[in-house]
Amino acid sequence: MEKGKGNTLDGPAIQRIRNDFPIFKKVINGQSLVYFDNGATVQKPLQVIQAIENYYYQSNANIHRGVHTLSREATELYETARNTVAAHFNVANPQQCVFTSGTTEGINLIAGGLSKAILRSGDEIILTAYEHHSNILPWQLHAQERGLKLKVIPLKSDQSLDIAAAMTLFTDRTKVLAVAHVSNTLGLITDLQALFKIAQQYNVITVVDGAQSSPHMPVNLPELDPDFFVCSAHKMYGPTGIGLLYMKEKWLTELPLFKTGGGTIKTVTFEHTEYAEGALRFEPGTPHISGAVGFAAAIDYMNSIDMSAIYKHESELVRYAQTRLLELPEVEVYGQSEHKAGVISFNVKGAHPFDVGTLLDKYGIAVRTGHHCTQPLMQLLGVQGTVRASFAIYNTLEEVEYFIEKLKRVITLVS
Amino acid sequence: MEKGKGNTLDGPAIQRIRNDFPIFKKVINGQSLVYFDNGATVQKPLQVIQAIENYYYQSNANIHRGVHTLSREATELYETARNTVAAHFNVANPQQCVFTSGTTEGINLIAGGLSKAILRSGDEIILTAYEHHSNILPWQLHAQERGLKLKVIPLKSDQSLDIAAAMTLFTDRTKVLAVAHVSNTLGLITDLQALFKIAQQYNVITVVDGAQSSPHMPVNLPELDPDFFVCSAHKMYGPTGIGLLYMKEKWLTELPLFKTGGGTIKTVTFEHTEYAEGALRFEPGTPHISGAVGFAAAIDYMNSIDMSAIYKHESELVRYAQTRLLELPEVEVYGQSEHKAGVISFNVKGAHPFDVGTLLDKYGIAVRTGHHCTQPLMQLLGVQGTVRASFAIYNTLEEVEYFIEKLKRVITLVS
Amino acid sequence: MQIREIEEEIISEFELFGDDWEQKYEHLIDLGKSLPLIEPGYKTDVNLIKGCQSRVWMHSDFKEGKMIFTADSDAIITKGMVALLVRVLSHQEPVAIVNARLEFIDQIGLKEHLSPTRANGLVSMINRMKQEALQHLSK
Amino acid sequence: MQIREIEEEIISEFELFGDDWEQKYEHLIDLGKSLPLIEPGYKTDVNLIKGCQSRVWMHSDFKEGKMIFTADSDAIITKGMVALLVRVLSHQEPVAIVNARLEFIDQIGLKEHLSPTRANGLVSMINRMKQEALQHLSK
Ligand SMILES: Cc1ncc(COP(=O)(O)O)c(C=O)c1O
Ligand SMILES: Cc1ncc(COP(=O)(O)O)c(C=O)c1O
Repeated sequence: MEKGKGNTLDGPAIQRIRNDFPIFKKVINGQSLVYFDNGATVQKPLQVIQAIENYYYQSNANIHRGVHTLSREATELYETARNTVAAHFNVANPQQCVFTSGTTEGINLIAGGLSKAILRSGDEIILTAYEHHSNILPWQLHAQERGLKLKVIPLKSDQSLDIAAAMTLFTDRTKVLAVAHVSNTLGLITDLQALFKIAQQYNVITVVDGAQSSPHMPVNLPELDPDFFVCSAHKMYGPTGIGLLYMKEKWLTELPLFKTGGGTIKTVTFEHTEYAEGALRFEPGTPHISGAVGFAAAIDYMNSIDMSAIYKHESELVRYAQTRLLELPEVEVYGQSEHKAGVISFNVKGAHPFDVGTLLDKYGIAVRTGHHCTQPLMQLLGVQGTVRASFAIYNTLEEVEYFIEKLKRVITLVS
Repeated sequence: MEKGKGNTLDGPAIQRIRNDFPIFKKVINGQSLVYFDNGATVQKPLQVIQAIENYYYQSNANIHRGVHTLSREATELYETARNTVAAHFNVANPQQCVFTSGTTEGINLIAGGLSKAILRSGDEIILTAYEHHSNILPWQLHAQERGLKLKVIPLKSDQSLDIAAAMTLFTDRTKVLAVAHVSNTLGLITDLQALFKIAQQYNVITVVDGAQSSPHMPVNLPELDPDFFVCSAHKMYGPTGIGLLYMKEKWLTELPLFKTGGGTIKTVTFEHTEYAEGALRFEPGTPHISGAVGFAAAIDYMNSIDMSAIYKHESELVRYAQTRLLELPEVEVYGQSEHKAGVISFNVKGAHPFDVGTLLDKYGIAVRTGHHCTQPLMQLLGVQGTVRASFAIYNTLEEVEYFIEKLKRVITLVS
Repeated sequence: MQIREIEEEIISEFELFGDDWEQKYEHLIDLGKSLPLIEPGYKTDVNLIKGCQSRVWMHSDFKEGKMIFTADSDAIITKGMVALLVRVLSHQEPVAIVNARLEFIDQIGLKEHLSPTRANGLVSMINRMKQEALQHLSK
Repeated sequence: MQIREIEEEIISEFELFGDDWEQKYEHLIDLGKSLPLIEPGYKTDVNLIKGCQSRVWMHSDFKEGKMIFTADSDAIITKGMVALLVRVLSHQEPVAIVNARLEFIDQIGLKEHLSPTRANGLVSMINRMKQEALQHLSK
């Protein structure tokens, strides 16, 4: 049992980071907060909260088309935020970065748009067995309406994706491959390269659900080269209600509109509308301007630490937690690969995850319990739910230590 | 020319209100800010900004299904926000209040949902000639796909709605009446009672775009009794990225889902999904939790002043501005009814609204210029655009006075 | 015993643990373990009250003017809570059940389990118990 | 005159007004009013550069190695800006136009009109002028 501090950030660095997060002053049940529910949403640094505040203090106005100073300022903040997001993912043309309200919204826009004009009855959509409901339900909804078929890439016995089996799923009717970059329940990193290689052969549109990769590791979109990529700011140290829908340039004109409204147009009559070009086409209504500003601040914050450093630190936390959990005979860990980002899922044998979560909370430790919006995966694992600990840059090996110690206590209590 | 101070809030009251809005410390082009672009978005009081801040400082977590303390707190804040919104509009069952990202999103959910199962080729949708693009384009999008017909209630010569003409539009194929409660360009209050009376006879689904009524006047939804009502928090002193979609109870089960994803379900398999009941059904993905909290704070703020007082104050500002504008022979005012809420639209004859807006901005006065996302109305008025001054509770007669004085200067400059 | 009396009994039981939540939860878990099993035949879908996470099954009988409840849960802490509710409400008259305010839950410091946003189905269980009592009220 | 010289001329012109933006805008508006009218035949859709609000029409000719621009706008302030741009860029060689940085706009305090988020189509106009010059660069 080696702590492997080499890869985690050192104490003073972590302490500086923790000081940026006001919520860690909070006391939960008489204990200081150990927040291991980062897969659900992460805490926000002062830098992000203040960016939102400053927006409302200084520059709040509706964007676009406004000739007054405030409106110009707000528009510039909003478009600068788009540039920041684009640069973060190495996207050359910021117009390819559409602001949405989050990952789920992004997938709805893609599935809804594609199903309007590109997907035809009998076409197939390939997903993985560990998809989040948000990357299942929108496809299912349109599948029912349009007569599409969902196919599922199975998992191997170690819960990693069965790439060999995936190969056999693709046919000439396969039109879309929609996969999580990182499984939110298991933490496993999907081998996108291998999947995309097959997808390319069959000329399949690729959709990446980046909700759980974007917070934990560097993501270079041109290198990855999916048709679509979506993520949520609230999982990336940013505010709620805002996310990214990235699309390849051609989709800016070719993806049919699923939603529409003010701000997306060139000219409108009751009979006909000529739509604007670029990202605006997909951003009907007043955007979440303060959200975009906060999102950009969150990205700046992550980059001030460096995505590779974040990945290393969190991977070490996962590795250490996994090692310690595996020492406990009462515990079962799901998805024991080394190729993991930020998340670990387990159960105490014979105990309901709800009990484990409730008791850990009493010790000030926030974990998520339940199906994690991945019920098909739960059915596959044959469990009602799991306990999930997920890490962020402010978590420490000491917190993991404390968690293991208290988990042992919980095991005694529930046994 | 009488100032009619009787109906506006008195000086000290206004000053107290203005002190709540940090942005008024801002200096624009060496002038203090006169913000008359409230129809686009209003400024936010400290009470709202701090509610958002407190959420991130104290309670940030993902909601629903979480067993830990923070998640419980966040869930309670979110559901309490729903209760606050419901109570504000006098809605007994808070589940009827669905959080959306704004008015535009709400209309997309309604139009998209209805067009899935309820609207059939040949069915008619009735709108008014002054609808906002956000209440035209979603209907148009589905009209094209499903073969629906849009019909438009014309305006009388004074730009008020021609109710008599509306009567003749309804037929047995009419399925939806979708109207702005208050025109965002003209400020005119739609006579919903008269329209709903006809709608009822034809068993027509009624949709009210409340984007411009909700900030300016009391709205009692059970009394009004539409099938659907939508509005945006950012126009109601609340944050960006959040809004309300109210629906009659029966629609909670009968409105087909337009979007879907995590958080909306009871059980999921790849083959079939059983959806949850109530508002959650329509709120896929992580909601804009901080937005909901800010929205509730904004509603509390408005109620601390009182919606009737807000209506009186702003109506007096409109009345006074209109009186003064009409004294200027170079100015044309559109929609000169007395039955107006918060908004006044005009042009300087022979001058482009862009010029007027640009020069007013130089004096620190923020007005909106252009088509206000109502291009069909502009075509009807035969103008490229208008200058729109729209008021909020923090505006004063003195500001209107200053605006008129500077407008005179602008008229000289551009003539 | 009357509802209020049983509540007082439970309150005194929990007072022994003072502020020690570990002991309190140990006791709650013991109560859960000792809850008489519901007849397997009653663990049906109709009797299932779904929380988002833990599930509760509840069956009621009406005998000699009193409601008899049996119940179960798949989570042990929920089961402990269920045991407390059955202990308080079973063998009581419908009118007493309908009017019960169950304040003891707050007083023994377990209120959090009854928040309407709680994922354990307990609030729905209490509502179901009251509804079933209500059906026998008019009889 | 070279582009830079004309720019200097304009800068001195505007320096007279100091910080008085009213005078500056009066001058800009006067410039707009005195802009030679574009031939009506050139006010076509192809020559229309759409801003969100004000519209700009722009036509170019290439004569004796130089670009000749004529232009118009429906907003008088935009027209003033258009007049300045035509004054600086018309009758210049393509290479000079392509390389022009047009910093005078900043220096006379009208930079805000060139922000890419501006609703007046001026940025698109400059891009169009440069593009058309570019086409004659290789010839
Ligand atoms: C009447 C009306 N409808 C709809 C909208 C669209 O609202 P939002 O942009 O908040 O979606 C607006 C505001 O711009 C409006 O004034
Ligand atoms: C893998 C994955 N996909 C999609 C989502 C949905 O994201 P959001 O709720 O922000 O829309 C999540 C987060 O809950 C996730 O982890």
